[in-house]
This record gives sequence, structure tokens and C-alpha cells, in this order.
Amino acid sequence: MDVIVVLEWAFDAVLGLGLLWLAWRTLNSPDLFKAIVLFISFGLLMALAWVRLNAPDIALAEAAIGAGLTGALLLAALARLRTTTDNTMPAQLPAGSWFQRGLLIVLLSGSAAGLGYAVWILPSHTSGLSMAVTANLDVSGARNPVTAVLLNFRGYDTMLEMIVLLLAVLGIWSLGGLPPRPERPAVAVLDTFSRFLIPVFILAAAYLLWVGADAPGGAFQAGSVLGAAGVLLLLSGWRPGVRLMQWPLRLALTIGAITFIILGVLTLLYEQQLLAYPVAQAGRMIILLESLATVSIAVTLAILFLGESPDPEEKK
Amino acid sequence: MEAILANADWGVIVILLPLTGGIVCFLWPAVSKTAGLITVAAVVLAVAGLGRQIMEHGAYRHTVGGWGAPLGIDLFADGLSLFMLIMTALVGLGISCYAKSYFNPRDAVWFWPVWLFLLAALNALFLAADIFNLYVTLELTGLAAVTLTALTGRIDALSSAMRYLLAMLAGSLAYLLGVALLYHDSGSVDIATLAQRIEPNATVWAALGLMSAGLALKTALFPLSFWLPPAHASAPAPVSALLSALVVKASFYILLRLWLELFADFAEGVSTLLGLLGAAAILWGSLQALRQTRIKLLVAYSTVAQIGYLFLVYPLASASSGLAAGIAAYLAFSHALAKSAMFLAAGNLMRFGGHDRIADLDRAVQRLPLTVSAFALAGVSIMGLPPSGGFTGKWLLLDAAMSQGRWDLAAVMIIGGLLAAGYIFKVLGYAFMQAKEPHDARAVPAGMEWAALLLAVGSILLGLMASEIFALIHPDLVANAGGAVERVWTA
Amino acid sequence: MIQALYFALALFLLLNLCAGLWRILRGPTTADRMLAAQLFGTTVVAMLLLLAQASGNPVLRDVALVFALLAAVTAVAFVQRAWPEEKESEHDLN
Amino acid sequence: MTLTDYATACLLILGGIFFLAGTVGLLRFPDVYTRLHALTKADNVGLGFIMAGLVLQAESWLAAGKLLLIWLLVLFASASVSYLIARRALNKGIRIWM
Repeated sequence: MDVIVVLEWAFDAVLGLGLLWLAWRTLNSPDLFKAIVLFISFGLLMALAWVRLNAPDIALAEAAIGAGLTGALLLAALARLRTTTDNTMPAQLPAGSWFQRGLLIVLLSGSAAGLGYAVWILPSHTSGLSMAVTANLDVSGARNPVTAVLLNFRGYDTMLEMIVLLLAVLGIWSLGGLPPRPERPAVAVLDTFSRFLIPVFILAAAYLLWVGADAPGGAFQAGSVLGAAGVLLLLSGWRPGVRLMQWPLRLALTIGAITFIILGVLTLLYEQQLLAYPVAQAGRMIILLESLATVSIAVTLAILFLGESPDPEEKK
Repeated sequence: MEAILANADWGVIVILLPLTGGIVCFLWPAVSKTAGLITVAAVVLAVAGLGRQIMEHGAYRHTVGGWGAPLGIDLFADGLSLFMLIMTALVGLGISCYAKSYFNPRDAVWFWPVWLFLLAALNALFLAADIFNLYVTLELTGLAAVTLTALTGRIDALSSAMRYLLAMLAGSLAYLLGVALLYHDSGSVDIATLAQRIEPNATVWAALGLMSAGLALKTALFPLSFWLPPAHASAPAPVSALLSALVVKASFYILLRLWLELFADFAEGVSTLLGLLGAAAILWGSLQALRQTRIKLLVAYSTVAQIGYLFLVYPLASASSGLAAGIAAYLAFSHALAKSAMFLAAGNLMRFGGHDRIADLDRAVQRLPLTVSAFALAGVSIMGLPPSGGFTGKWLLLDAAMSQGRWDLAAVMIIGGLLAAGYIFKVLGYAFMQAKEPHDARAVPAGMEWAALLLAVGSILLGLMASEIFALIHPDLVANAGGAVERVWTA
Repeated sequence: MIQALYFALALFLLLNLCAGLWRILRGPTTADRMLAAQLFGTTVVAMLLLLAQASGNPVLRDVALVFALLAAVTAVAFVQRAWPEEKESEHDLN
Repeated sequence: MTLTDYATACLLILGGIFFLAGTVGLLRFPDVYTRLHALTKADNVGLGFIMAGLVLQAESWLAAGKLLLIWLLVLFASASVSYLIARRALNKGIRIWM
């Protein structure tokens, strides 16, 4: 048994040091492409760290968003930067005087030490709200505590988070987007690749959504896997038709938030409480919310990757 | 009907209305202007409904999802929250009327949904009673504000929006780390529950430091105000008004709330620090404002200075914390009215002359009398001359400082007022003069002039209603503040 | 005993991964860096499968599945978008 | 340890060796094409052995099936991606090491 403890300890130590080192190199790299690759590696190790911290839900989200889609988004952003700016790499940050650097180092290490001490003295085990969550799990309509918190106990926060996603799209669109890049023709291998993989992605998303009711998974993870399928489609040269880019797209982007608001109004009218689901209906309502939120999240992520405003005439 | 109106859950409606309005604007861009204006007007009515309920039945509480804190999320509104909601609704209405004529159709399509989401986020923030929910609303507010800043898509707007975004994210993350520490320490994110459990130890101190630093960054407290002037100066005029009048107040409100409920008892040293930074902000911001050659930058630096006044309440709070919070909220309101009027007036001047160079204002007073009156009236409140809201607020603050023997703070306030007079008269002076080279001017829609003037008049009227307002912020305070307010008027 | 082997192998793979970081820093071409990231993806999938078995937590297999799916998307995004068609600068062509 | 455990251990160690070979290849080989070759050894064979070792320990057919699926996915993705990278590298005129 002792061997295992030592091995686990060594694993965690290497993981922690590796994360710190990667974070530092990522911030510090003047080559943006190198920074992105380092960031992707950081996401991979971070997911492992969540696994070690016994938080498989976050590991799943990190795998889907942190290591997976963010990498693709950053690479697409880098490609756009290259088309709009000259190819020179950004200069090093101004170094500042020795005095400034020294002051910064003292300030940062001081705060880091203080923070480290504050974390060090934290009680190692506090139950927090987990007792209350467990006690109410039966009436929440979900068997996975994380899902119960996200969609029932704190569903109001999730409703606002759906608006955050929508705002991200609005922000990009309001800038008018950039002229579409001349796409590279998709080669036959890529075509076959996406033809085969996209159904697998959809199946995986459906599986994650379904399993979310009683195990780690759910709308955010399923949405990002589905969004990745959209990204793959876009990469193999598929473009949504002009008609699809009008109100059907806007409806898909908002359907998650709309469902939350409609359910909110209904519960306010019938239960006098915002998002208070009747116990008998709670399970069904959560499934409904999760499925439609999955659609919105997936479309949002794919649209973020596309990065263009829906109306080509609106370009500034 | 009467019963329905009296029993309706106005707090929830105040949040759901702008959310729905924003989604409608997004789905049907063609109707966004109409839908936007109607929504903002409806929010004003809903806030009035909530106000009536609070006056009749006391503080408002709604248990979202029926779970109740600490497991679920509670919405909570007392006089202070109500006051901030009223501020947001009224200033928001004025700015919306202005924005109706300001934006071209292409930008309007994006302005309205984002502004309505911002309104929803602000309302949700003022109604929150849970530090994690506050984080979510803070994030929503920041993201909407950044989007609005970048709306014109010009290079300077984009680069200052980027800087703004990074500052906002750094602020939110620092706040979130504080939330995590507090949750781990006390096992709750509900403010009321935390208030019972919190005890000063290293973890709570770290949380206090992180949250205060993050919120001070978001409120642009000197020297963390580096992001504010470029962002506020390069945004479209209605957006600058929203940012300066409402968005910075949101993070300030959270800080005030945390202080009142959680930290006031044991963080006196930090209070002193916040007060010192506030005093530095007053002096530095005013001097910078005096040096500017462009109106929008001048107004933006003036915001940095006026935020300083808000932070002076912390060192003065120890003696009478409730009253100090009331003064801070009152100052925030009068600043919101005055500063939005100023930014809108600056927008009119820019529309009129195509530039905002102070030296080339070229007899604006003859050609845009309403706009210059708005600027002057708002200036009266910023300088703190009677009978404006700015005067009453600053007088109460001065009163508190002198009664506690803080002559240093009192001196800073007086110097700040003199400097403010300097930069406002600088603008007004040039508005009367003829420029060396006269240039052609463009027409400014009447709605834009009147919106600016009405907000400025509001900042003066606020001074005349001080007693009623203090009664609203905190019923218990009337006894305290009543005497002070009376002294203001007999003085 | 077999438990110890799982952890030992996971640790071994992690060290392998750390060694591979050198390729990311060194380059020289963008493709080399991307290749290293691809190898990391597979390594992490293997580690997750080992940890799933070691800790008896089958959920980690789902995490591995998601990684396997999304690593492919990142690589395709690299080839289709982020790798400029034109010739790379001289030091990249060594 | 049972016989199955021994088999698992052998397969896992074999897998580890291939991962090591892949990493060493990535670090030591001279150009993109040869490094690509090294990489696919780890992807296909290394993960394949580890997967095979774990399948022997799987608690159910479903779990074994999922492991197999993951391996097949990685196999398919790495083959396609390697092809895309090599093709693009050739088009870009990255010289082949001789």
C-alpha cells in the first residue's frame, strides 16, 4: 500500500510543478503559436489535476472546453491576426526599470505568500453545502449533485450564465467581424474524416447529456462536444446558408435562455417562486432545460469559431 | 387590478423584463429601438412598484427556486438596493432617450440588446444577496460594458476595450478567489449566513484583500483607474454615460455591501487605506482633468476624482456606518445624474462640431444653449455648489469628517471642489469664446439636447429632496441624517 | 500490486510528457510543436484510462473519450487555419 | 496476482515502452516527417497495448467496449491528422531529411 501512496504523491508533485512551469512559459512566450500549444498542454494537465482533486465534472468540462475547443478557437484567432496584421511577432513587453521590477517582485511574492498561508490554514475538510445538497437531492429531479446544483438549486445563476454566452456572440458580431478568409479546399481525407467523426460527436454529446442526470456530464459538456462537431463541419468547408444565418441561427443561440425565462415566468405564476419546479415535474424540466441549453451552447461555440457577423453588408 | 399590482413580485420582474427585452431585440433587430425604449420605461414602472412594496412592507426577499439560502439563492432589497435600482432606472431612461437619436441604425441593432442585458445585470446585482450570485452579475455587467465600449469598432475603441476587458477579468477573478476562500472558510455564499459565521482569521483577511482589490479595480479607484479614461473617452457618448454613471457604481455597491454586512467590524486598517486612496484619487483625478484638452477625457478624469469621494466614506464609517453608507449611495446617485448629463452634453458638442477639443468650442453657448446649460448645471453638482445633490452629499461628508476631527480629509474635499470648479469653468469659458477658425456645424437632434438637460436638472433636484431620500435609504437613519441634512439647509 | 503498476505507469507517462515539452519550446517549425501537443493528448488519454482503472472511477473514461474526440478537432483546426500556406521563414525550414 | 494480472502488467509495460519510444523519437528525430512516424507509434501501438491491458481488467463488456472505442477513435484521428500534416508540410516545401 505504501508504494501507492508514494507514487500518488510523486505524481501529484510532478503534475503541480509541471502546471506552474507551463503557466509561466505560456505567459512568457513571445511566439504566439508556441504560447497556444503550451496553453493546450496546460489544459491537458489541468484536466488531470481535476481528476486528482476528485472533481471529474470539472475534468470533463476542462477536457471539452479548456483543452479542446479553446485550442481550436485560439488557433483560429491567431490565423485571423495573421491576415490582418503583418507577420512580425509582438515585441517583448517593456521591461521597466530595476526599481519597478523589484517592487513588482516584492509585491507579488508578498501577496502570493499571504495567499499561500491563507490556503494553508484552511480547514482540510469542510462540508460546505454538500450536506444540504445531498439532503435535497431526492426532490431536485436529478441524481447527480452537480446537475442538481446547476439546474435546480442555483438554476438562476445558470440562467444568467446563458446570457453571458449570448453576450460573447453579440460582442463579436457587433464588431462586424472580419472578411472571411479564403478557405483551403478540403482534401478527401478530411472529408471522410469529418463524415465519419461528426456522427460520433453527436452520439457522444447525446450520451453526455443523458448521463448528466446521474453522473458527471450535462449541458455544458454535451454542448461543447456538439459545438466541436460544428467546428469540424466549418473546417471541412461547410458554410451555413444565408437563410439559416438569419433568425433560425438567432433562435438557436437564444433558445436556452428563452427556455429558462419561460420556465421562470411559469413557475412565478404557478408556484410564486422563480424557477421553483414542482417536485413531480422537476426531472422533466431539468431534461428540457439541459437539452435546449445544449443546443444554445453548441451553436454559440461554433459561431465563436466562425467569428463572422451574420450579415456581410454590415461590415464596417 | 390593484391587488395584482400590489402583490406582483416586482423584484423578479425587474430582472426578467430587461432580459426578455434584450432577447426580443436580438431576435428582431428591426424593432430593437422601440422594444428597447418600451422595456426601459417598463423597468422604471416595475422599480416604482418594488419601491412601493418596500415602503409599505419593509425589505423585499424572494427565495429563488423555493430553496432558501444558503442552499438556494435569495434575492433581497432594502432601502440601499432600492435606491441603486431607482438610480439605474432613471439614469438609464434618460440615456435611452438620448441613444434613440444618437445611434445610426447599424450600431443601434447592437446597442439595444447589449444595453438591456446590462440593465438586467445591474438590476440583478443590486438585488443579489449571495456573493457568488454577485460574481455572476458582476461578470455579466463587465462583459456587457466591454461590448458597448467596442461598439464603434474604431482602433482606439478596440484597444481601450481590450484593456478594459483585461482589467474587468482580473477584477472578477480576484473577487471570485475571495468568494472561494470565504466559502471554504464559512461554508456558505449567502451574505446573511456569512455574517453570522465570519471570524477574523488569515483566510478571511485574504478574502477581504482579494475582494476589495478586485472591486477597487472594477470601480477604478486610484491607482487602479488606469483603464478608465481611455475606455470612457473612446466609447460612444451614451455608452460613456452608462459606464461612468452606472457600471462603476455596481462594483462600488458590492464593496459597500460587503463592508456593511461582513467586514466593517474588524477591517479598520483597510478602511483607512481605502480612504487614503480615495483622497489621492480626488487630487490626482482633478489635476489630470484640469490638464486635458479634450472634453471627454476631461469628464473621464473627473469620474476618477469623483469616485475618490465615494471611498472617503470608509474611514468615516466607523462612527456611524449606516449613515456613511447612505451618504455614499447619495453621492453615487448625484454623480450618476451629473456625470451622465456631462457625457451626453459632450456627445452633443462632438456631434455639433465633429470634435471634442475644448479650445475649439466656438461659441457653443449661443448655438447649443440647452447642451451648455446641461453641462453647466451638471458642473454645479460636480463642483458641489448648492442647491445640487453634489452639494448635499459632499457637505454631509465634510460634516462627518469635521465632527470626527479628520481635517486632512476635509481639506482634500475642499481642494477637490476648487479643482473641479477649475476644469468646469475651463470648458464653459471656451464655450463662450469664438474660435480662431470658425467651422461648420451639424444639427443636433432636440431629443439629445433635452435628455442631457433633464439629467442635469435631476442632479440639482436631488439636492432639494435630500431628506426624503435619506428616509428611503434607511428608515432608521432619518433621525441621524435628518439633523445633518437640516444643518445643511440652515448653514 | 497491479494498482501500484497503474500509478507507476501513469507517473512514467507524465514524466514522458514533461520530457516532450522540450519539443514545444524548441520547435523549430510550428508543425513540430503541434505534433508534441498531439502526443500529449494521446498520453493524457492513456493516463486517464489508467487512473480510471486504478481509482475505480469509470467517469474518467468519459473524460478520456472527450479528449480523444477534441484533440482531433484541434489538430484539424491547426492544419486548416493556423498553419500558413506560404513558405515559412528560413529558420523554420532547417 | 492472478494470471490475468500478469498479462495486464506485461501489456501495460509494453505500452509504456512504446510511449517512451514515441517521445524519444519526437525529441531525437531530425525532421517533421520522421517525428510524425514516432508520434504514431505512441498513438497506435502504445495506446493499443495499454488499452488491451486494461480491457483484461474491465468490469463489464460495456466498459471494455468503451475502451476499444476510444482506441479506435484515436487510431482513426491520428492517421487522418498525420496524413493532413505530412501533406501540408510537403506542399509548404519543408525538406525531407536525407
